[in-house]
This record gives sequence, structure tokens and C-alpha cells, in this order.
Amino acid sequence: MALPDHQLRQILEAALLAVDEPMSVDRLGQLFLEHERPAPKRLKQALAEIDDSCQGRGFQLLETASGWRFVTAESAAPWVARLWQEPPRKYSRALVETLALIAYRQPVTRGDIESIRGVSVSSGIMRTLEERSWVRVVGHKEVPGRPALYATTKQFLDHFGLKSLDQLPPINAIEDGLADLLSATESNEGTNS
Amino acid sequence: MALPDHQLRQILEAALLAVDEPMSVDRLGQLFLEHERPAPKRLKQALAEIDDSCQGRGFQLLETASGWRFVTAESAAPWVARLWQEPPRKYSRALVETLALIAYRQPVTRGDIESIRGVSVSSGIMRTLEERSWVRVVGHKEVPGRPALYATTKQFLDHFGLKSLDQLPPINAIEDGLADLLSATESNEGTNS
Amino acid sequence: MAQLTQVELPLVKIAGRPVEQLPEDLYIPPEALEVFMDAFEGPLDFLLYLIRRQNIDILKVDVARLTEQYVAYVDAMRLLKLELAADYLVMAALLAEIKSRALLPVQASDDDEEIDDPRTELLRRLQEYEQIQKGAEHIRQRPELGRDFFAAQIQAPEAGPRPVTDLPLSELLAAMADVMRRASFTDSHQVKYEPLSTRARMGDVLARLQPGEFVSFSDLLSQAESRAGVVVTFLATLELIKEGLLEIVQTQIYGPIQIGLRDGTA
Repeated sequence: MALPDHQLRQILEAALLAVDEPMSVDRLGQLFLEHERPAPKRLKQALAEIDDSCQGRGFQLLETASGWRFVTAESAAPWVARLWQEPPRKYSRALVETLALIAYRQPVTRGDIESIRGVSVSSGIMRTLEERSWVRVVGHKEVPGRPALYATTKQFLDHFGLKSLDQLPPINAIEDGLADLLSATESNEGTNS
Repeated sequence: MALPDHQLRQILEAALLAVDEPMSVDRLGQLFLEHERPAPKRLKQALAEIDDSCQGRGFQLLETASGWRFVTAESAAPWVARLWQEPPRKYSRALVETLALIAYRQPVTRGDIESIRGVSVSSGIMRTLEERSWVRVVGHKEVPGRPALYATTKQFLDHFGLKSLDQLPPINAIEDGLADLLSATESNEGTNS
Repeated sequence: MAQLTQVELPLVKIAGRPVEQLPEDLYIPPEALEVFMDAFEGPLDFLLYLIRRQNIDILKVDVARLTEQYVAYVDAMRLLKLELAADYLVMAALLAEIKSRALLPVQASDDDEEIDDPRTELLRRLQEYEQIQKGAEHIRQRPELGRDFFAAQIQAPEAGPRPVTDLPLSELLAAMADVMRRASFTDSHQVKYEPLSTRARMGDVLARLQPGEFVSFSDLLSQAESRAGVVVTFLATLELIKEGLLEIVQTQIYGPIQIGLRDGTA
């Protein structure tokens, strides 16, 4: 006994608004009793319809790594932010660069981070990133001292509205360029000598 | 410099969704800088329009004594409520035995149950049985301390699909059944050894 | 070649005015230089700044010129006796080495060509760090929860009563059998069982009665639905009286028999 489309949308909207975290399609399916449970495909279809119906409104449906959630429209952010006394936190360059390094080069050790940035990484930064649940230790490198290997988390993706790391623009595009340069440099030096 | 209507509605929607408590018209007004702040009348007009636009959706705008807030649509309540349901409870052995004794020996005091089971009955068990409406206090025994006398209820019968207590098999039948079962087990063990 | 997005220059403010470029031949107040250098994340970051200032690709950097600029700043810092992280001095030494190598003829033996070339290694590091800075910029520009969008959460109905697993009758009976088996081991009680219907009716009768209130016995009986019911109710009442739970009162001979809960305080 399938639920009518409009009722399905209503239930999904209500559940997504009632819960203060992203919900996976699987978890949304759990809302329904077995005999009425829509197939994942139908759920996704309904979510897409809800998404469409948010055009021009003060809220939007966002799909991130952990699932779907309603968030306020970005256009309303300057006003909504006034609800809170403190302005949103600003992150230091060191923190964002460390986060970027972990995001783009994971899994990495603290030593890797330090060698790429050319300066030591403060424990405070690693602690902040871990406290925010943006990075976590995913293992240990099998070298002397067994340093921890860090990687980003689902919460990191959720926080920045990302479905997966692929959604971050690539940064290595010039790596091939470097290879070209190296060979060019060598041949140059060769001719110079 | 007044904000256009659609932008005003967007901002109000976003703010009401971001805050999990009712917001007064006054507080909603505080979202806006002085030069753009709409008059209370215009705010109320915008709220009424938002309310209209929620027809048939999974949420609705509600005006309470302390202000406006979004709540989930009542029609979605049965599904949304499932979000918070804890997993079904399992009943402990002690509870089932206590219930069985009350069913067969009613009306009984807690002392009676304890003396038959040979162990004390926790208050938690009696409370659970009463909360489930399976047993209730039907009187007090006229002995020192006037202990409560427990009996099973109609809900108890309903739960087990019984029309009356007579439909419970007589004790000796259960005991015989058990004896059969035990002898069967024993003879099995006998053959095995 | 992929295009390089120009990353925002570190902004240094002196006396409220942003300083983007230090005049090279002018006197620099020591504090200003210190603040300026503080804006960098380390020697690599500073080198990237010097490269960007020339608005050229890292890969086309004139290392000799870069070295001169870098060393000039480091020397200025040392001259002014300002504290400078050791990393900066290490980098200065590396740059000096690169520069001196460039002046020497290239060694003939090229068994281990590129690995040992400090210039290549430096460019590789600069490029890698620049990529990370680009990555940091991508993250910075992402809309962020709590800044660009906020989680929506509204009031929802509360959870209903907690569901329970089914308790099947068989389990109830098995439990009873267990209890009885254990009770027969202890053996101290001789448990006598009235027919269940009597037991159940005893409960019903008690439930019907309010403390301090008497009902007529015939009223109780009339509750019974059948002849058998009357008998059961009668037996139940007798049992309750025997157990001292009920009080029976007759105010006059042949008068109605009144039944009530026995007063506990009596």
C-alpha cells in the first residue's frame, strides 16, 4: 500500500526538519512501516522534488556526505547570523592550510604536514581540528615512532556542504607541468654546460 | 530602503527555521538593520504569506503566546515520532515469571511472589508491569503493613489474546508439559551418553 | 599549463594602513618589519609572496633574484636584531647554496641527476606548498555551516510510548513452569490452586469495592453473567472472606448481606 506522493513529501520534509543532523536515504526509509516503505529510488525522487520546491524560499535541501538536511538559504545568511551574538569564528591561515593539507593529501602524518608547510604544526591546531571532528587519526605509519596518520571525516564534508572530497576543486593540475619543467631544466642545464 | 517582499519572506523563513524557539515580531524585527527594518505590520503580513505558502507541506507556521515558530505538520506526526522511538524492550526473566505468578495466583502480594520465587521482586518490575497496564493493585491484604494485592487486567488478556483467565492452561498441565519436556531431554541425554 | 589562481596576498597593516609592498631602499621601522614578517607562515610562504609579487609563475622563477630579495629581508631582520625563526636562516643557507651552485659548472657525472639538485627540490616544495594554499583557499570559499547556512530545526511531536517486543504466551507459560519447578524443589510451601476463574473473580470483586463502602451481596452476584458465574463469584467471595480481605455484615435477620473491604485500621 504505497503512500501518495504528496504525503511522502510531507513526511520527509517534516522528518528532515525535525532532526538536527543529515539523514541518509536509508534512515529516512526507517520512518516507514515495512508495508508502506518506499524504495530508495522513490525516496530520492521525492527528495529531488522537495529540493525543487525550495526555489526562492528561505531554506534549501542540502545533500552532504552523511545525507540530506534542510539548511537556511545562503542569501539569508547575513540576517540569520545576527541571531547569534558572536560573529562566526575566523580560522587562522595555519589552521586552514593544515586542514587543506589533510583533506587533499590524506592520510598524512604531522611530519608530512610540517615538511610541506616548512614550519612546525602547533598541537593546538591539531587539537582544534580533532575537537571539531573535522580530522581524525585513521592509523599509524609503519616507520620509527609510528606517527599517527590523519584523514578528514564525514563531519568535515557535512560542515562544508560537500558530498565527497571529489567536490573540492583539484589542486594538482600543475603537477604534470612540473615534470615538464624538470626535464626542460635539465636539458637547459645540459645545453648551458 | 525597504527590502523586497520575497527577500523579506526568505529572511523570516530562514530565521524561524534556524532558531528552535518561538520568535516574537519584535525579535524578528531585530534581524534587520535600522534603515531596512520593516514595520511590525509589514512583518505580520509577511508571516501570514509564509503561513499560506506552507499549505500541504511538511511544516507549518504556528503563532504561540511567545511568538512564531515552525512546527512539523500534524499529518506527518506518526512518522516523525518514530524518529525518537527507542528500540523495543526485551522483558527480563524475572519480569515474565512475576507476571506469570500474578496471572495464576491473583490476587497476590509482592511477598507471596517473593516467597514462591525465592528471590525478592524489584520495584522496577512491578512498576513496569503496572505501566504496561498488565497488572494493577486491586486491594490490600489485611495483615501488618497492608501489602498491595495485585491482579491482572483486561489489557493483559488482550495482549495475550485471551478472552478470560480460564483460557490459560491449568498449572498442572504446564507442569506435566514440563515433565514431558524434561523427561524427553533426559532420555535424549541418556542415549547420547 | 593550468592557470594559477592568484591567492590573496597576506595583508599587513601598519598604523591602520595596509602595506602590500615594502619599499626596498627606505628605512623600515623595526616594528613594521617584524609585523610584516609575522604575517607569513614561514620561509616557504614568504618566498611564495616574493614570487607572487613579481607576478610570475613559480616555474619561471629567477632563483638568483629571489635569493637576493630573500637574503635582503633576512639581513635587515638580523641587522635590526629582530627575532627571526631559525627556519628562515636555514632557508637562507639553502638559497645561498643554490646560488653558488649555479655559478659552478655542472658536474659531469650525472648518475643521480635530479634528486640532488637543491633548486629542483626547492621549486618542488614551493609548488607543493602553493597547491596546498590553493586548497586552503578552496576550503575557505566553501559555504560553511554556521556562517553561510544554518541547520534548520523545528519543533516536532514527541515520541509515543516505547514499543515493546512481543511477549508470547508460550514464554509466559514457560516462565510459570520454571517457577513451579523451582518452588517444588524448595517444597516448603504446599501451594494449593483454586480454579483460575475463582482467582480471577477474587480480583474483580476486590476491584469493585471501595474502602469504607458496602455493597449488597446480591449486587455482586448479579454481576455474574451465568449460573456458573454466580457460583464462581460466590466461591471467590468466600475465599476473600477466608483470607480476611472482606468483611461481611448483616444488620438484621434475613436482611441483605453487605460486603465491604475489611477496614485495615481495625
